[in-house]
Amino acid sequence: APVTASAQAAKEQFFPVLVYRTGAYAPNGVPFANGYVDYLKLVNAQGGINGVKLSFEECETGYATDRGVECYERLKGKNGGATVFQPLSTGITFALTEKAPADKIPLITAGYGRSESADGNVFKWNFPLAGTYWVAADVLIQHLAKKEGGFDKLKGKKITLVYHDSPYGKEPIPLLTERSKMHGFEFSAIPVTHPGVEQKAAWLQIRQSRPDYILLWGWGVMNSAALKEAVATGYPRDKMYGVWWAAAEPDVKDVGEGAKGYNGLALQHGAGQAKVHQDVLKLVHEKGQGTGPKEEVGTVLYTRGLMSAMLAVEGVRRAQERYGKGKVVSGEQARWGYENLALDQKKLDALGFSGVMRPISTSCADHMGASYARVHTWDGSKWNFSSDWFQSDDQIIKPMVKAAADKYASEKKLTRRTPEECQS
Amino acid sequence: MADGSVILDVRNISLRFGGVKALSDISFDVREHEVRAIIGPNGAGKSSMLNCINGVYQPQEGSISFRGKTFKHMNSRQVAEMGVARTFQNLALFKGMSVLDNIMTGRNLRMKSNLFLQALRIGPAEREEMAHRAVVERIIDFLEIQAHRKTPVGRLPYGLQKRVDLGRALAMEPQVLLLDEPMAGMNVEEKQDMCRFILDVNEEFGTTIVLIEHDMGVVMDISDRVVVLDYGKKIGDGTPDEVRGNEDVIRAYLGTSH
Amino acid sequence: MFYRENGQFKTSYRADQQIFPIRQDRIAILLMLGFAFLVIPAFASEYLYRAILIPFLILSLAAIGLNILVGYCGQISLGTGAFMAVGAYAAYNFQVRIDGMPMLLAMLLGGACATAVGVLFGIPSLRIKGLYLAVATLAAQFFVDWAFLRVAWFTNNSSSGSVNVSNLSFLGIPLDTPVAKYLFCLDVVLVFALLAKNLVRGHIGREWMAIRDMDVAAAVIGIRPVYAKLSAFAVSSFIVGVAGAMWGFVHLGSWEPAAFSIDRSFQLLFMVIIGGLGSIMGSFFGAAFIVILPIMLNQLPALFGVQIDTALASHLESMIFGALIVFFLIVEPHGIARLWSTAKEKLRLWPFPH
Amino acid sequence: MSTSPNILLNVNGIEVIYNHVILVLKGVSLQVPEGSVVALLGGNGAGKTTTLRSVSNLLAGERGDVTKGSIELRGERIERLTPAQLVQRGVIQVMEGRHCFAHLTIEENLLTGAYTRTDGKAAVAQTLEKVYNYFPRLKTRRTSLAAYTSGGEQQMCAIGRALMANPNMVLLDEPSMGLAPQIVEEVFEIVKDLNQREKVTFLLAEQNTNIALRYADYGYILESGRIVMDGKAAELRENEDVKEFYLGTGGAKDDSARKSFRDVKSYKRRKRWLA
Amino acid sequence: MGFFLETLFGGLMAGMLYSLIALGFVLIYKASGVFNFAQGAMVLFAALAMARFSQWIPAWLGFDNRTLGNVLGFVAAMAVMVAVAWLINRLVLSKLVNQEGITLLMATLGIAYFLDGFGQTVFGSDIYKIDIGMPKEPIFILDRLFEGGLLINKEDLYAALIAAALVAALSLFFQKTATGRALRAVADDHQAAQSIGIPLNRIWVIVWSVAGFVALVAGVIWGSKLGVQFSLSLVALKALPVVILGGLTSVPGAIVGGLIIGVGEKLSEVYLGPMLGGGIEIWFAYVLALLFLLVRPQGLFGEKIIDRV
Ligand SMILES: Nc1ncnc2c1ncn2[C@@H]1O[C@H](COP(=O)(O)OP(=O)(O)OP(=O)(O)O)[C@@H](O)[C@H]1O
Ligand SMILES: Nc1ncnc2c1ncn2[C@@H]1O[C@H](COP(=O)(O)OP(=O)(O)OP(=O)(O)O)[C@@H](O)[C@H]1O
Ligand SMILES: [Mg+2]
Ligand SMILES: [Mg+2]
Repeated sequence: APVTASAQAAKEQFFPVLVYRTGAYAPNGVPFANGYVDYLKLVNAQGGINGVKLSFEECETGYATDRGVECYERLKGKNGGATVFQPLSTGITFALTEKAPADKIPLITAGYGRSESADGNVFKWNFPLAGTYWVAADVLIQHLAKKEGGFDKLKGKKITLVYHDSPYGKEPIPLLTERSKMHGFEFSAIPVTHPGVEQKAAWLQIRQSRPDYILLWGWGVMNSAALKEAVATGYPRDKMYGVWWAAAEPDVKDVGEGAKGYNGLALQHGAGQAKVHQDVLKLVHEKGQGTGPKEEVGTVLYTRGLMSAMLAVEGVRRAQERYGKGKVVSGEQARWGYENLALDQKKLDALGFSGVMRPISTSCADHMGASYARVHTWDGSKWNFSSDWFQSDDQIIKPMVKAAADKYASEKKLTRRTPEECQS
Repeated sequence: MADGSVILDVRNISLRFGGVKALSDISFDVREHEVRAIIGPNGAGKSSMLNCINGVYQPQEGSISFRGKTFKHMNSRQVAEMGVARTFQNLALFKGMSVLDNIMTGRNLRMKSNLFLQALRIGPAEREEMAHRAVVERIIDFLEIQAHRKTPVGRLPYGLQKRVDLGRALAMEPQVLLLDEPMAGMNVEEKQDMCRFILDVNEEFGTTIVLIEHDMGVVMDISDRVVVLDYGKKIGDGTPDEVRGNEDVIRAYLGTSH
Repeated sequence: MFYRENGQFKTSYRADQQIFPIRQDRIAILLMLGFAFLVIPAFASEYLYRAILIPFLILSLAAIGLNILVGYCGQISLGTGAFMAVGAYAAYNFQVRIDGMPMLLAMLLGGACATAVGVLFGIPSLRIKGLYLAVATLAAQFFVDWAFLRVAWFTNNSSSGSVNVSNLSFLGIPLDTPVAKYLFCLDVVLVFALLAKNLVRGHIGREWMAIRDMDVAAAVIGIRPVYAKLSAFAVSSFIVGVAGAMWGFVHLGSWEPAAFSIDRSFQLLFMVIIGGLGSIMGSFFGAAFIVILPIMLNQLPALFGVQIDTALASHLESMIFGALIVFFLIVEPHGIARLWSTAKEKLRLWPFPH
Repeated sequence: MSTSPNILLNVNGIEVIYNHVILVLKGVSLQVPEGSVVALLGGNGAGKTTTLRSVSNLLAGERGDVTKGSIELRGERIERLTPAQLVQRGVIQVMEGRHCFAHLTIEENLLTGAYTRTDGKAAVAQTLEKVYNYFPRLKTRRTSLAAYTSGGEQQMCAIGRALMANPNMVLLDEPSMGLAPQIVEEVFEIVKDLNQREKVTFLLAEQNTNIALRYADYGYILESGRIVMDGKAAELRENEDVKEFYLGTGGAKDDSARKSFRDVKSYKRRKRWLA
Repeated sequence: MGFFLETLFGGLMAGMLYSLIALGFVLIYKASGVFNFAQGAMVLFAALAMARFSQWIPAWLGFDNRTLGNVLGFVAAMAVMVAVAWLINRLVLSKLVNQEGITLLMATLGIAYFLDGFGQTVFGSDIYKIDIGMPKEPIFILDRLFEGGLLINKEDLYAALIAAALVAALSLFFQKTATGRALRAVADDHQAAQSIGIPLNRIWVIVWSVAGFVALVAGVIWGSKLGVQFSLSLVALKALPVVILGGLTSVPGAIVGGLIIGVGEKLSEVYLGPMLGGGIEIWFAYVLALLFLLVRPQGLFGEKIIDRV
């Protein structure tokens, strides 16, 4: 499959694509990357953004921070300048957060990255669109409370987080600690060392403490290994809840029957076919330009790739409304677009995303734009939604975001943006 | 010459390795300024004896005294500081270093400048380095290995490596020099050279020499007194002529041809 | 023909003990320095600085540090990443906890902390040798990784365990442009390279090499293995620690323990071995090789206009990288530095080889 | 140059270069007739070891290369063969500096020497007995690790190990090194014995010129990588130069009249046959 | 008590699995003095080959029988491993005779990179399944003695048995046969081994093939446990402390080391981990090995490290 549809003329909007198609996390990285690239191809097939064609180039990071930084440096100035970066790795996100402001390139981290970066007044260039890990953790607790029949029923329950021992895995801990104080459940966290193939000790501990629920914050092989250990130690899978990065096909596929009943969050979307998938199949795959295998279209991570690309593209479309339709926008202009996204249901329908996700609208202060998620459950062969939408509790998250963002600002000696500055 | 005071006194040394008795109850002394040879068949314990003196092996019994100070166990560093230098039977040169550097290591005990001075290489460190370099150059001249100064020792032929080994020991300006088969693998002419070196060191610097050697010609010619070991036991001790006449020694070692 | 030392007679030991005793070498080095300080800043792109030159310089420094331990003192270490991490996190803590701490001082203090940790983990080397030691040093690697992930104090209680620094400046000059960063790295690396070179050609360096080549004989001539080994660990981890601090501060800006993972340790070991064990110059060669090669391999297809799949490209990259390493080891097991000096030897004889 | 039928080994003008730069052998030719004992003499660094290594093909491990000339064994070119193939053809080298397998016991060391043999356990055991007979000292140390034996014991072990292969040609590199005088005699008696009774051919590099020329049939003298003189051993022994430089009996009538080592006053300048 | 036993048992089982990988290291080290860092890559490569061939072969030949597919897959994978061994010897080792240990170690790292890239190019980098019918569900024993019974994993049990059998066979081979002796000789001194006619090349092909076989077995067992994908090559890191603890040159050491490390790390993680915040098992394993080495620098059963002058 072609990697570079590089810009012949400068009149193309350039999207660098940081991917990891190799290494320990490849099985998860590949479908996401395929979705992302397929969407860009789809937009081109549909005539571009108001006539502006997209160009893109992949760069392999292998989920390693320094490779990611190198890719960033390599691509940021290419083909007339990068529009936006999506690192798809919390570690790379942290590193690029330091570099992007100087280069005036926005970062989209849809469903990952640092949770406090939702505060757009401090993190002027970060966009954790559609949800952060704090949102995810909050929604999970809400769901458990609902299952139990109210937050008060959580009291005395044991909830254990099994997490990837990295910034990614640690993100939800502050929120869960907060919630456990509020509701009186017993929260404990068990780290699993990269890459997570050896989890026997963790599961022995679980077998001993027999928590009522397990939250799984894993990535890559760690997820399937966790499920297998759950089978091996007889922990009921239907008491296990994964974050949205731990609830896709690669995580359960080779556990097969054993994973039946396992739940996971859906970041707005789950698996399944929507209009956008049909479009991709028709306009990309049938032209022989599909990036991955056809069967992948509609899977969870693939769809997340589509969605992330769509958000990246829509920001540009929005920016064009202000800076001139049919013109290539700069990174800085694109940022305005991401800061003023207004994807209402109508727009989503038009884009073919109806049923896939909920509306998103961002602002200068809110770089997340939406804080909804729902739960889906693996039935042994596919993911099915098993809950309704939950919205995370702003009353809890807002102050946490503010406090963390303030701390960051003071460390970096940044000043918060004022509402006036926002207008520009 | 052989009438100096006792500089090194080995008393009742026994050394065992598991079941193997490498040395049993060996005593002998070395007088200041003499050339003392140790001979004996293969595996008699000659090298082990030197290793005990150097603190490489710790004998189970016995003691060694150096200039009147008695030690139960020797510690390599102490021994070196007391002025005992050594060459090795199976070449123990620093293979990755040049001839010059190998010999320079012999001066290390005398080099005092600290890490920081060395890193900056200013003033005292530089002067110290130069002063010792001058000494080492004299040794290099003495051993006639000028041409190989910068060659890594691993590339040198065996005989020259032996010479470098000697040079390294000489660089310590030792009072006692222990030589373990310094002439193995040399032809007559080279042996003559080596003997000359040894005698010069002995005569000019007054260095006491303990020599292990299998070439009886050399031993008989240049040593003042000879110890004979046989499978861990001492079977003879005396002047070359005495030893040559000793029945036990003839039977165990010399054979009839000498 | 032109590379001859004929007619260059040394009249003093001092002259003979210069780092580059041959005049042509000195000229070459001056030219290279001129190039590094004057020419590169005149044309290099931001990408070149950030993705290649700065990482190259910092990793060269780390490789020099590791080379002291592995190449000069013969103690194989797979825990270099850990010592870099200690340097980086310690420097970070000095920076954020003490107001007005100059960056360079913080880095040096970071190096000092790395020294302490390095010496601690060096203690087993008094008893454990060779490959056993190599594997045992992984204890340092994993322990340090773990500690920085787990102990919140080290990261100034950052919830994710990731830390960042900002507003770097050196002697009042802000380090905010790539050129400034590059020149800063270049200065530091050159100074350290010079100091390291002085050490290894001084008597401490000879002690290290003696321990490396034959420790029993070294002991017999009065070298204390304790002192030699631990000082090598100390000097090595100091340099590595400073490099770690620079990696965090200057190159990444924000990092987590994964930036100093076991992969980094292996990468550095590659550098010193490919570059040449026991050669300061070799550390630079090795770093250049290991930093630039993968990037080049990765971009090669695109340069030739060949379009291949990203995954295939990086698999190929890994294959070619592996193959090239083996190839280099076969051509010259003693590293590029040796290849270099063999080439010089040939050049000296050229055109009448024997 | 044609090889007459009874020439076992024919080395023909070889050049050897180490590390691509260091030229060590500058055209060495020598012939070893079947069933003879040929000595290779010369000072330190003359290239004796290198010559033997190029015959047994052990140069590669030292990063050395035969760049010119040819080596023939019974008329067959052998430069391309592996050392193992040479051993199968009956040529075995005893390496300078012992090279015993440190972690194997003396007996295991000896037994590895029989690796290439196919004539059964009993025959090997017999050879083992023979070696123990030659070197009784080895028998008493048979169970100790080779690394822990003395220098001389290791030397015996290395020689014994080579004999275990039942070779028909042995390249001996400094066999006398580090051995006690009577053992040296014994080693050469063994050489003689094997040579006469089992028709084993020997090419030996030796510093102990005296004894080497006593036991050898023919000798070559090597200096700085060139053969500077060769001849029947008996003739060489009578040669004045050889006497002076290699036997230490220059100017004297017989061995017993050699000068005392103590009396050699000045370092000698070695006379070069070739400047 | 029940929990302690369960942890202990879990540790023992995990340890056996580590041993299986450690065995590959020991084998090659013992027989050639090469510390083979490519062992992890070989495990992955072998497992990938097995997983893919057991899928492909039935598809090519058009039959549908899992057992037959597995057998043929195994045979094909073994053939691939032999080819790999041959190539490694031909292209790498034979050119590095008599070089220092660290050079050889680096060369094996180069091989590891190559195999990683090559394996994924040929066989793909997705998750693949090896299904040799290992039982996944746990069994519970002694439920009369302990509440809830003692949980035992049948899969682990089988794996442990296989590992034990392999070790027994290999130990015998090394100590009792002439080839075993020759292999040890090669490890001591390449050049001397050559000089007495041991054909290094043939020996190395054999050893690497056997190591390939061990890698394949390890790959199949780990692969059927975890699924076959890149991370499999990283389990080698878990085997390293096992190797040094048991002794680089000891086949039985690999087993004993594995058991000690397995038990040590599980107990530490379960009992000590919660106090320290968890995730300690990996470094604990190394620290444990380090402590043992301080007492015995050559590992429990390794050959003595000799330094003599
Ligand atoms: N591995 C090597 N690399 C470089 N040069 C070497 C190597 N081995 C030997 N030489 C050089 O080759 C020359 C001949 O060495 P060789 O070992 O053949 O001499 P020799 O006659 O056996 O000497 P000796 O009697 O001391 O053993 C020497 O000058 C030596 O420096
Ligand atoms: N570290 C050791 N472990 C076990 N045995 C040893 C050790 N060192 C020496 N021996 C044994 O002690 C005896 C004496 O050895 P030593 O090396 O002292 O002999 P030597 O007199 O120097 O002989 P040679 O003339 O052959 O060098 C030998 O039998 C040897 O095997
Ligand atoms: Mg001895
Ligand atoms: Mg020789």
